[in-house]
Amino acid sequence: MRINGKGLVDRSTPLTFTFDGHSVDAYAGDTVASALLAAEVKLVARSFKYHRPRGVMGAGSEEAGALITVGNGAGQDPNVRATMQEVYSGLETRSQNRWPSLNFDVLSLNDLASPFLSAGFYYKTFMWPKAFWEKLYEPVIRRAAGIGGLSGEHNPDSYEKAYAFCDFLVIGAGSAGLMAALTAGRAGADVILCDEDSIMGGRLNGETYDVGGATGQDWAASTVAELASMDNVRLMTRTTVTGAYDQGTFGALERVSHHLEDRGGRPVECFWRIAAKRSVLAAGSIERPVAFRNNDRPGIMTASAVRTYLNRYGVAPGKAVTVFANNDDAHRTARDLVEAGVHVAGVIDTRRDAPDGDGYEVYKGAEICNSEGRKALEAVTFRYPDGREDKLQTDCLAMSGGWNPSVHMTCHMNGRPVWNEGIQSFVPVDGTVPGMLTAGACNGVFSTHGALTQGIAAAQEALSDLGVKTAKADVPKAEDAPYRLKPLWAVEGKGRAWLDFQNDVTVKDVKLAAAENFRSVEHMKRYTTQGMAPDQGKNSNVAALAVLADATGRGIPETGTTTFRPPYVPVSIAAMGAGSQGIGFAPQRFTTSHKASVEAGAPMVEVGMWYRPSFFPAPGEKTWRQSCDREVNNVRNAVGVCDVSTLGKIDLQGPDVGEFLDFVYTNMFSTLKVGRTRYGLMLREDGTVMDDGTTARMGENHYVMTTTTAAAGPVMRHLEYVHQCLRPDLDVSMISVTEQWAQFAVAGPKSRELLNGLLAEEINSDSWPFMACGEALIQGVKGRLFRISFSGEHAYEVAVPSRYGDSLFRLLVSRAESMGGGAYGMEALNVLRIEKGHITHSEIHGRTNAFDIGFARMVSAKKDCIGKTMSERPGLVGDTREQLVGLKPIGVVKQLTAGAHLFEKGADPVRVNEQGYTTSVGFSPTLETYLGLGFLRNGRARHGEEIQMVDHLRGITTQCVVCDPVFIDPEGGRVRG
Amino acid sequence: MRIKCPHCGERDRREFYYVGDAVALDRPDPDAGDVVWDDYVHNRDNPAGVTRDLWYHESGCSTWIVVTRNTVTHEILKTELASKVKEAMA
Amino acid sequence: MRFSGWKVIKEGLSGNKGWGAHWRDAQPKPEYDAIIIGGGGHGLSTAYYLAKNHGLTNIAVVEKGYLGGGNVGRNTTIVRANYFLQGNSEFYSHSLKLWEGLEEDLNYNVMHSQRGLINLFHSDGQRDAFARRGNMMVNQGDDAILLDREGVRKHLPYLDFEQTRFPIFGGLYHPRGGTARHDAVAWGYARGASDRGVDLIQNCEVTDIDIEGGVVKGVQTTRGPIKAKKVGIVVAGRSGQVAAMAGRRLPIESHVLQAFVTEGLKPVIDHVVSFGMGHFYISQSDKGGLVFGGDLDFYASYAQRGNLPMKEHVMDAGMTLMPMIGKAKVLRSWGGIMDMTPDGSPFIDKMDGVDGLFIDCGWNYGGFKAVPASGWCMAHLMATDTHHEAAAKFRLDRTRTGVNILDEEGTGSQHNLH
Amino acid sequence: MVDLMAKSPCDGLLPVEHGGVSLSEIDMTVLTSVSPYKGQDKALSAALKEAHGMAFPGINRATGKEGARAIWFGQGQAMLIGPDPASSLCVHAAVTDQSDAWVLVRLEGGRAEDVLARLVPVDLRQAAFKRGHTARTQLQHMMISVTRTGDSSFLIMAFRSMAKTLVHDLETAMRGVAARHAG
Repeated sequence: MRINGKGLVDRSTPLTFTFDGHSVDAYAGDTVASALLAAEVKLVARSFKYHRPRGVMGAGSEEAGALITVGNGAGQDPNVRATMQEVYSGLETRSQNRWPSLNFDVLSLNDLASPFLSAGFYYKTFMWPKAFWEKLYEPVIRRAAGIGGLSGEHNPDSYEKAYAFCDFLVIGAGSAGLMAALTAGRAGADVILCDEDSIMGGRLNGETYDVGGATGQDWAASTVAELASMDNVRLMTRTTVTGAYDQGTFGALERVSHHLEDRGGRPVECFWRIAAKRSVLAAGSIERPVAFRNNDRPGIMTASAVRTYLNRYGVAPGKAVTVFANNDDAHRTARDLVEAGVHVAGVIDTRRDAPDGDGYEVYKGAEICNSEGRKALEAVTFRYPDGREDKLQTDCLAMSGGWNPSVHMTCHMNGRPVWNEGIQSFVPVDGTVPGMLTAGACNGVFSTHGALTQGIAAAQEALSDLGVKTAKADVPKAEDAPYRLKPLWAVEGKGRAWLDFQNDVTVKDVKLAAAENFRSVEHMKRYTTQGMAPDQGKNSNVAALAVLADATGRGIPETGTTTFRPPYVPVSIAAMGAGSQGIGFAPQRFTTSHKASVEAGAPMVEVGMWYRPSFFPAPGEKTWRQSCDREVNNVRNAVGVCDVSTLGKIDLQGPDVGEFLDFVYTNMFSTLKVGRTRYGLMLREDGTVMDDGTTARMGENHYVMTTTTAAAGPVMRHLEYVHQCLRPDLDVSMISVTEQWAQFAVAGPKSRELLNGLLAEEINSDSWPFMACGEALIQGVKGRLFRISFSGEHAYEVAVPSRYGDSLFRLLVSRAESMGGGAYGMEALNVLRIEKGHITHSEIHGRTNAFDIGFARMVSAKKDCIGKTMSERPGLVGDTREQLVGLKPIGVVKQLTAGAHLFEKGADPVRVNEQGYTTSVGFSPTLETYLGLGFLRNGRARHGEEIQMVDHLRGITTQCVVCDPVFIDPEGGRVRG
Repeated sequence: MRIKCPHCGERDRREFYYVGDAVALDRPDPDAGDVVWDDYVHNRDNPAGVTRDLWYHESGCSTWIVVTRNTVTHEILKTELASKVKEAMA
Repeated sequence: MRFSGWKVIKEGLSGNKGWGAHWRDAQPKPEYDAIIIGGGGHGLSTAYYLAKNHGLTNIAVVEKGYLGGGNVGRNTTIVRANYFLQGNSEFYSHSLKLWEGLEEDLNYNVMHSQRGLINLFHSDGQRDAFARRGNMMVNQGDDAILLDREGVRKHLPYLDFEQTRFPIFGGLYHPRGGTARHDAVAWGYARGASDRGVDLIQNCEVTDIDIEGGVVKGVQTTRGPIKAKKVGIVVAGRSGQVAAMAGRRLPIESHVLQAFVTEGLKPVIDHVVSFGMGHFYISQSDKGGLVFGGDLDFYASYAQRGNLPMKEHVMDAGMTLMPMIGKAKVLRSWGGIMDMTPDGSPFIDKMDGVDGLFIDCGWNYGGFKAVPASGWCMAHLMATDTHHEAAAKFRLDRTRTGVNILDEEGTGSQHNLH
Repeated sequence: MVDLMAKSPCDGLLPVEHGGVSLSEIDMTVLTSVSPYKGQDKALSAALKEAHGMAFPGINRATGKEGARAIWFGQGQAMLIGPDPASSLCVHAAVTDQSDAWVLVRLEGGRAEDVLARLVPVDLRQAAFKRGHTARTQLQHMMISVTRTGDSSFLIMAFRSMAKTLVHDLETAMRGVAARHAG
């Protein structure tokens, strides 16, 4: 029901939205909750376990009742707090966790079965028969559980992440936060003020009392206006600070455009990481309900929420409102309602010394013990001190069991709040989050005057730490009423009294948990699910542990609290993962030949961050194998071109590079001649192979190392580690030049012929023998030429500055094609290297050492190197090791697969018989057979033995002969040719 | 978490790579024996409290840093260039 | 008291007044035959199997906080047997078999749900590595199926098959993999052990281990000294501190691993899905929350809480793989202390030099699924002084000798990389 | 002889403009990394001054101006942008041609700071990051160098192979910022 003349909503801007398909009238400035209450819609949702009717219970992000789904289609947004969703024209909202409808929900039958569904019932049953759990019980439970639903379709909306920095972060813009920000802002500090509401002011917007001679609402508005005029203050509305992290880092969720009909390209939400030198938590407090029989009916709300709807939204949540209180503050609700002309059925105050009413009856010393009304509150029953019971007809109950400071953020770094007897709640301990102070209600100071005073003090203390001077600030005049409270957690009596309204945890459940020895607060929480619903127990945890304390005969402080963990309010995965949907998860790296490869029809595959061509299909080829075979043949018989730019290239300069390389490689590099290249093996300190590659000596003090594509980053990091942490005495500079050079392998018997058509100076076997390297002029461009070979053919790698890469690649390929060859991709590259027995990370997979791959002789005996000592451990050498071997099929089945296991001929393919496994396989068009590389126990001594390869997953068993891993040209004649 | 790089100043943890205990700087002689080497490569004090560990400013200035830090509170007490620490050990 | 559906109905009709304590809260006795330090999943299952398999009932579990308050109460609940190295394969296979009979054995519904685990791969090389793994699973007698892209699509149609940064090539499907209700596992073992006479002592922190002449004599605790003939250290992330009481350094570095749960949602993810490229794994609990996690925060920590970069990375991975979860809202995040080892595999061994002292540790971030077999094998070791065959390779000296190093990830001796 | 054609890293991708912020590629030029040998810091700085008119930059600082700049590029390293490096530098330093290794873009406009705040975890606001300040940091998942070259302009350098991702990430942020301030 709207109350004329009240509230901050814009009466000049009426609009409509829908709830469960029904049109609802509202004004700009309304939330879905305020509009539904104005339209007298009481039943909004269903609870989790018993599917009990739920209505709006609060007015903030901690809402325990009114969770709805917003929107339709792919972007439907479940579990939205109706109290936080601002309305706009055309907004579509729906109720959830009901079937077929909110009004008639089949699973509300659960409510009747509640005696059998007490806390933890499922741990005691559903065990028989065994197979029924996955097939029957679990699916039924899963379908009944959950609250809202995802669409199941890809997220269609845009989200954003951002960073912000400040000297002073103010969390919450109520009276304490505004005053802190104002004090700091006026002192010129670099301030960020965050508040989760759409307008700043906190409780002031829901109250009628004055601040500084104006209404609280006006004082807040004018203070915000002053702050907005300051360049050094950043105001962030609709922004909830969600977590406190180390060294002054905070997470914050900004709801950027949830409130807009037309988002106009804006992100829906932005997740902020804020680094603040100092901060103040001014997060306020949350009013707590009282547990009594059937205290969960739609129409039962917190007393402060009723005031907020009245004063901020101009909505009376009922026509005859009853107040249930144990403190003075809740009487404001009755006063405000009467003043606005709303009937107050009565105030039931548990205190015999409660204040008298002015225009309403106060039932002192009484307590409410039951309520009526299935889908909306109709009446409450209350009990006088003498035990007599009476009933009030009422459609809204405003209840207050007192207030709980929002201490959550002070606990995010393992701080524990302490019990405060005066306010019967927990208050924060200073210093639990380094650099963060607390002020106002979250600190247990509930008067406006107290909050304003603490806001000033917090700002002054923080700024003084930062060396910023603050002017003396006057505290605006404001109410300073004492907070008089008599604790009441649960009203004695039969029936179910709710604590956690979302998960349907009742007083009985907590008592049952205690009786079953779940007496630790953590055990109780986990056993009953108390506090694990979307509100994270904000409305119920303190009361639940008071009940537990009572049931276990301990005090509340002794019972302790559960841990508050971030986020303070739930944060969408899309916001914290913004930017990663689709390709944004990791950078894409493109070679200079990418465009040409794609134009040639090559499928591009991921290799680390890079994209490389799989193969280059020629006209008429129908399978990748046809292309691959042709490309292999090209290299073996003519010439092939392959982009190898993705391999890591590291430029090392300085007088001590030779010594440095001797230390990081197993073999010697200080002895390498200028103009020559050498293959090197690099170990981790634990003796396992880290990487391999060739390193060229370009000058006396100048080497260029190559790494595998995948290891480029890790090797660079390793080299810096060895230099800075182990050998800072060495004069070495290193820098990655991976990106500087576009490098192409030109491989095959005609490779020199091809290159000589492009080089300024022709080369021959004397001027450029195997493993030679140096600078060269390629088509007039200064580049580098290396005579190295991964394919085992007479081959070169030619490098030019990357700007020329595209051009050179096209030229090389066209020349190769004219000579009967062409480009080749990863598939052919792989076959070529398997034929030659060259290893990749399929073989050096982090569990193999130099001995295993047959390179033990490469570990120089003349010097120490990284990994040498540990590689000599007894378990890493000898005939129990699995050693690199070649495999060739010899039976009827000709296929080999990678990832298969090796067994002795005729042995059962079971674990205890396992002798090794295959790592790389390919069909060799050269030898016209499948070839495999693998590791076999004591394999080098078993060349010639017949074994079986078993691949259970692909259903292949192949008889193989064990052989040397070098299948072609073991003498190396071709490569030197 | 924010770490003060001796060069770049305070930076977000996401710019750094962590490797482990700064004991890594104290590499034994090749002939120190298997117990010493096992200790160096594998065994750790692993304190619940103050520790010194090695970080690399990978997305920044490529510096290895010895960070003195509390593993319970995540408080950072000191950051030093690893190269300087190593040189001081010699 | 035996739990059953009938009992639930009977109690429901009579006001649920007949339920008793699930386990006894014991006071420490002066002396026990054996003490288990640590009342987490592994400690409780060790006690249970000591009592059940070996008839040792004069034993106590001493726990500094509350039972099941460590990693067993804060994990992503995945149960699987998909290892490929000899030594791990047989152990996790044994564990999975125990899981499959756990509810009947404990008379406690731990909601072990074999909904199937799918490990996705994104390149030929990864496919082959998973093939090796799957083949070993079958060698061991477990189940594994290699799915191609279309096979994955049938199971997980909601993944982004078109736009994602790392295209999905296929997956290794482990139908017997799944989840369990983590807290219930601790409670079920506690109840089973307690019923067999084991003393479960909460809020009792061990402050020292008494050793005389190379023989363990008992422990000092915050509730006084307790004598024992045998002591088992089963304290996961705290292994370093407790082993130090016996003068031993361990090859362990304790790290923080974060995990996340969203608000309750109607069923949308029916499997356990693991995305190796992004270090992301997810399942949906029976209550409807999406339970997911990723990698370590990567720095040594006992704080049981993490920082934003890894949180964001995990969400990033989720968004590129399955953008349908974008509107799910993370309700809670938490952190556990992971006892990371230099090869990513655990230790169940005697502590050399101290007779009667045993340790079970080094579970990295995969300890939950190991709870049954870990307790089974640790109990076997403590009771018989010989290693159980399923855990015969979990020796402490393997880092020194290099014999049977069990490095599934292949990332080597840097503790945080496993 | 056929000449090789040069292609810039952002070939076909830039310029773009959203909401008053522009992103453009800086013409390919000579980039040289300079890294002093042990004990040569001062001598190198003198040689740089003599040959190119600018000292070796201090940590987190850039020297010189458009056309000839030296940017601190990490521990013991500076990137010389513009001039052909004098051979005198090689006496004192490891000198490496990096002309083709990096993509250089200019982000310019009133809200350039807001755009970068969506991507870079460093405070780049004027008060903290003035003209002549530089930082090695990251932009989303890419390692970058960022230098303030004016009140509302920044020079950003990333690996050449990541040019497309760099433009994609910057443009996404530019659109987001533009949308927030539109109408």
